[in-house]
Amino acid sequence: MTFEITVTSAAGAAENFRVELTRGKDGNVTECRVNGEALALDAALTQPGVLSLLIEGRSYRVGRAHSAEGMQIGISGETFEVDVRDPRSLRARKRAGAGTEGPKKITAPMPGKVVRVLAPEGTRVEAGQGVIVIEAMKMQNELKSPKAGVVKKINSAEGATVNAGDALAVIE
Amino acid sequence: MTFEITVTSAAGAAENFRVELTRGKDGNVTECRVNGEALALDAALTQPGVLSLLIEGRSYRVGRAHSAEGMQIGISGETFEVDVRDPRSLRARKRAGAGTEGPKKITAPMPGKVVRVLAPEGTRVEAGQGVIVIEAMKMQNELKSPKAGVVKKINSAEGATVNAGDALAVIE
Amino acid sequence: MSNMFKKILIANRGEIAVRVVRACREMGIPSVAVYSDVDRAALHVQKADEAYAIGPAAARASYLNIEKILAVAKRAGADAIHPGYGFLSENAEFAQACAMAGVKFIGPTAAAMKIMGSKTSARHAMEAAGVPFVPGSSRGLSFEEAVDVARKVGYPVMLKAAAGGGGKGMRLVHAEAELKSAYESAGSEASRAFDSGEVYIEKFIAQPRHIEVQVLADEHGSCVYLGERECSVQRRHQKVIEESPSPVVDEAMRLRMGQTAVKVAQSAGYTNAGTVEFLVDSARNFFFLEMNTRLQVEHPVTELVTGLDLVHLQIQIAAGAKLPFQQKDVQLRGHAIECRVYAEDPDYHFFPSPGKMTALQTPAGPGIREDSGVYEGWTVPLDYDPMLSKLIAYAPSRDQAIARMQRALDEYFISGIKTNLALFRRILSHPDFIAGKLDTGMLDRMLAEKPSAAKSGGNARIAAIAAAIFALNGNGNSNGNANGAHASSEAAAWKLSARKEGLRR
Amino acid sequence: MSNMFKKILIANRGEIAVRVVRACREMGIPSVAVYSDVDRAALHVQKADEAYAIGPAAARASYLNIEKILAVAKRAGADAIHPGYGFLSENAEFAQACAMAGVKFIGPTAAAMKIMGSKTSARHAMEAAGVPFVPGSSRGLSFEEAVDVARKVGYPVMLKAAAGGGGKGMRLVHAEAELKSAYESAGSEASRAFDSGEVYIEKFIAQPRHIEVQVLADEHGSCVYLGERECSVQRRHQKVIEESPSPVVDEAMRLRMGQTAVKVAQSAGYTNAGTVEFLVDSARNFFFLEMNTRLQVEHPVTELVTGLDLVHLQIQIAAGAKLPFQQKDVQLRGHAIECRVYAEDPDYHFFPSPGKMTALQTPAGPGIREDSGVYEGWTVPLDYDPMLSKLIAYAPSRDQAIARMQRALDEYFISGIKTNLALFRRILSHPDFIAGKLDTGMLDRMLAEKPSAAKSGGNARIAAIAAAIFALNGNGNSNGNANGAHASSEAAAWKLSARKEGLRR
Repeated sequence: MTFEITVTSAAGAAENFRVELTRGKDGNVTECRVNGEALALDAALTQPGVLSLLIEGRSYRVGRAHSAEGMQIGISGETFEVDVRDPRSLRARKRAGAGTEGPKKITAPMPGKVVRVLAPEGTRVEAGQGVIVIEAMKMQNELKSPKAGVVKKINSAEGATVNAGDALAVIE
Repeated sequence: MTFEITVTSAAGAAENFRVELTRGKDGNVTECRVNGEALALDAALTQPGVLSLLIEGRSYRVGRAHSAEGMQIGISGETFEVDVRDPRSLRARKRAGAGTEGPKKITAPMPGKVVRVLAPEGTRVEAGQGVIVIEAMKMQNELKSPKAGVVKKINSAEGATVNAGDALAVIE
Repeated sequence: MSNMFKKILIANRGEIAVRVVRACREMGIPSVAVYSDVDRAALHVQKADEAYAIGPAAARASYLNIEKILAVAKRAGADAIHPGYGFLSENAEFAQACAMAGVKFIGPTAAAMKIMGSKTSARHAMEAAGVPFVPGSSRGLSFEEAVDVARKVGYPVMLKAAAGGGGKGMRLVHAEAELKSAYESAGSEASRAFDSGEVYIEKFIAQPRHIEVQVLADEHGSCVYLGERECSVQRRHQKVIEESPSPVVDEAMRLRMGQTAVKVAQSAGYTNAGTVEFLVDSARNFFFLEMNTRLQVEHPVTELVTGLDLVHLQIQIAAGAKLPFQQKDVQLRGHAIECRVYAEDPDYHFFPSPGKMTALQTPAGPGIREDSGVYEGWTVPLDYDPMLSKLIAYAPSRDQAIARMQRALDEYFISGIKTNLALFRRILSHPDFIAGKLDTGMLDRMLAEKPSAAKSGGNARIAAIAAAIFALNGNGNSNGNANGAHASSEAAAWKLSARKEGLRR
Repeated sequence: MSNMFKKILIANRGEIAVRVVRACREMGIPSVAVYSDVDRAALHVQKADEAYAIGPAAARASYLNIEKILAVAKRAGADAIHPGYGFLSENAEFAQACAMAGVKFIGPTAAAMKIMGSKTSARHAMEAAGVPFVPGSSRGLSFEEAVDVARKVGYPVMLKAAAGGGGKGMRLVHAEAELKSAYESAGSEASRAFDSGEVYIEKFIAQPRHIEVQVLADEHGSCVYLGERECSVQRRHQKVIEESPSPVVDEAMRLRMGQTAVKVAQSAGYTNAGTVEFLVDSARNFFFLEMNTRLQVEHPVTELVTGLDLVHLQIQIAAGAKLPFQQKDVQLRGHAIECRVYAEDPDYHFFPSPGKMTALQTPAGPGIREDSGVYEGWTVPLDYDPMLSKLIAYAPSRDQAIARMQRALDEYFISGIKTNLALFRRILSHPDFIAGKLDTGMLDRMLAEKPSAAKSGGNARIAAIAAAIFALNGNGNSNGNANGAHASSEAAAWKLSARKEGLRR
């Protein structure tokens, strides 16, 4: 099976890889190619979500987690966001449109409490202007508008508890 | 629900308890009685198999495991074997007959390799006489006959790998 | 000890509550935890001998609720309270209420806390004892006075809240034109934070180090200092990494700072553990900053280099014992570094990241100590400070301690929430940190630099391979086929193996 | 260091392989693990930078296979090999083969190992240097000679294998009538175990202590001793608990033992880390027993009281560095105790207990070090020594170290396999252990006593309640409803709460 994989480092650098894994009759992987290059690979799942990889003799202990943003892979202290696509599937790239066209959501980057709505519905805002302030762990964080426009909708009242990923406002 | 529970310490001391837990409509336990005595109880499963108990204000972190012998409960370094019976069920006490009547099995107390059969089939043995030697982790262990009798059957050949709980021999 | 406490209540949560519970256990003293509604399953509740609920998540209703905490102490029969740090630890009113309730507060007296609690009143006591201060005013100032003092000491100057701490109510002023608006905003911020708008002025020290001295005083007049801690690696005035000894302090400077710290403590009749903070300029002059009247977060680095246990000693001192050693018996050996592991995202404005820790693998082995308040499966609540754990490395030399900490960070894995683990790797490999060139602005400057992306090169490819393998095998969440003791060579749910030789077939 | 190794292969497994990998990482040297078929998922494979398979489970085919290990070293480009302890660590032939292959053996020379490997040849070298020996013969004896020597030193006497160790080929003989059968059985046991049936005789010391001295010698003629370790708590001649310092050794005795140990090492041209073992009688006379030409299992207690890292030093010395300190720089501080955590059942004849560790919670916090070779979910193979981990406690005093170790044992939880954790709790609370009244027969006597059942009283009831709750809730195995960051107050899958007040309704 072939996977198209985008790996993004914590610093934001994204890199694309094409990984081909071929299974033999016994279900074991008999071939591993990365961007066309064949590699000696030995993998063992040692704990739930923890993989021991031996690649060309080098040993890696790899942890895997899921969050609202997708799958993360941790390797000796570094964490990468990974986006795995099976090119044969019809599912489009999950990446959300990145431009400033159309309505844009402001989502909560963490669980917390809404402590202040800076720009109520109907307010005209600039890109980067604060819209909502949420608080968690004794820290207040201002969520900013991703584009210039009008606050179309505020989904949360002051004092409300929100979860990571909740859409708090829509800017149009 | 009422449970009859036998708790055996590592040192071999067994004690019986009758624990009554009554659930309310919401599924929560509303009443806990041990041997008839009502106790203030607060329980939370903090990790798979790990329970935090607050009983009359005292805090206990309790671990639970299963093995061939049944359920084990660990509390601050002590481990107990527990045998839980629901008295309404028809299932008899699981305790195996303890006397010396009838055929008796010799079971492997641990995984290992059979290194020597001391008493082949047909041998007459005394109680406590060695029948089979198994080895694990660089240690040889002689398994002894539980009763005087004749070796009726040897289920493992020298060199065979055995698992904990496997019946290796029958003495009749 | 004959009059040792019968039971100690810990009026705190998180790693420090666990730390104190462990000390109690080691001393044979039963411990009592208190917990808010969101902390029922917290580690400190599980580790203590007893635990009692004290109300809703909001700290004001639980961990800051003096009445409830004293009621639990009475109910449980605790005759002493350890306040940890934060929460009520520097609240003189609480110390007073404990005394009134006949419960020993493990810390200084309310009177000593009050003297140190107000920066200006502390200054009066210290100046008389000859403690060096940053030039400036020794009390709250009117705006007109502020203008005069600032001219006298020379710009740039710092405005500071007299009742403050933690950076609140602080303003750097470069020129007189900026003074008025800074004075007003500092005053109003101070009012909001500390119920007192008093501000004072100090000469601004460019690129200072923050170095503090641990002191320990018994109730019989003995006071010792236990070396210093370098705490210059800060973000928003919050310490991020601490170490002992400081790379810049030699024997002679340690002696002078230590003796000054003891003088500070004694001038306020201080007892129990406390910390005297100094600003140190580039010429290694040190100036008294403030005294923290509690156990510090970073106390483990002092424990590792002195070989002492500060919490044991706090409890012994509070129980009336004399210090079991003298200044000359204190030997410093080796080097210790602490990293404060927070649930926050260093790649996204350091936003807090509460939530469930779905996986947790902690480092161990030679020279590694971890003081943690969390466990795998614990849901870090959003109601409190984001500190999860303190990771401390000890080694014979500073270089070795840095290398050891890097090794430990490599072993550390947390998933489900974001943490600042990657930040430490970056700091510890920064040339200025390695050279010991530290000041309180160092971290902000480093964060403004572009991180070197070179390091990731190799591991991104490995991450891609791992992701493909996880995708191929469903999710790899269950470690299925291991049947107890049976499958000695089949610990893993599955194994894959692709050899190049295979390709040649 | 300019000529530091480029890569180090670790010819071992388990905790010691992990220990050495960590040291390599801290020193910036890539590490190479080797593994047998059953160890593919072992911790040392996961922690190392590289890992290569070396064959089937049987040690003879893998971890003892000199040819395969040297082939891996060559293939991986390793220029040094750390042997750990056990396996090939005291095999002079292996040290020789490394030298021939141009790979540095991190340990003494083959020549020094050979001198120490035979007890009788070691004795010749030592006697010349004035090292004290237990009265007896200094070489293998015929039966007739044995009769003479036994008469001369007086019964009881010990028969020992000249090439032996670990108790094999040893016999205690109380009277001449027993000598012949003991001589024959010791000889044949020695033949089987060591390929040499040579036995010698020593005066039997009643209730001796086993105390050993750590030495460290560089390749430039410097040799230091690093205090002693008390290893008297033994079962079947295997150490169970070790500590440093010894409760019975004072400064003067430490100086005499240390100087003797250095003399022993120097008489054999010894280099790198080694341990000189002594028997100590009740009058505190010490007698040379043997020298172990490797890193000991129990080296961490020395590291904690000296503040040094022995593995770093081993590697530096092997790379040609001079010792970075002198004898006068060695400071001992505090007290350290080590427990060897084994997969064995202390309640059932200490039967080994390999299998899958279904749960593992390890202790941490102040003064606790854990050197582990396992992890949760790992299946402990049945093919090797049952040691899982070493738990080490450090504290300012022996009493505190004991209390701290008890605290750590309370925190330790392993399920799926049996371990000897409960045994340590029993030993550490035994009056003789607490009083420091130790000898090599102490543990056997303790095990013959009936354990006090009093302790279990309370916890059996709690176990019953917990069992009922687990039974009521199915199995409690899954911690189900926690949806990532959402359910901050619902970390647990379920909660129960029964209050007495409820009963009154």
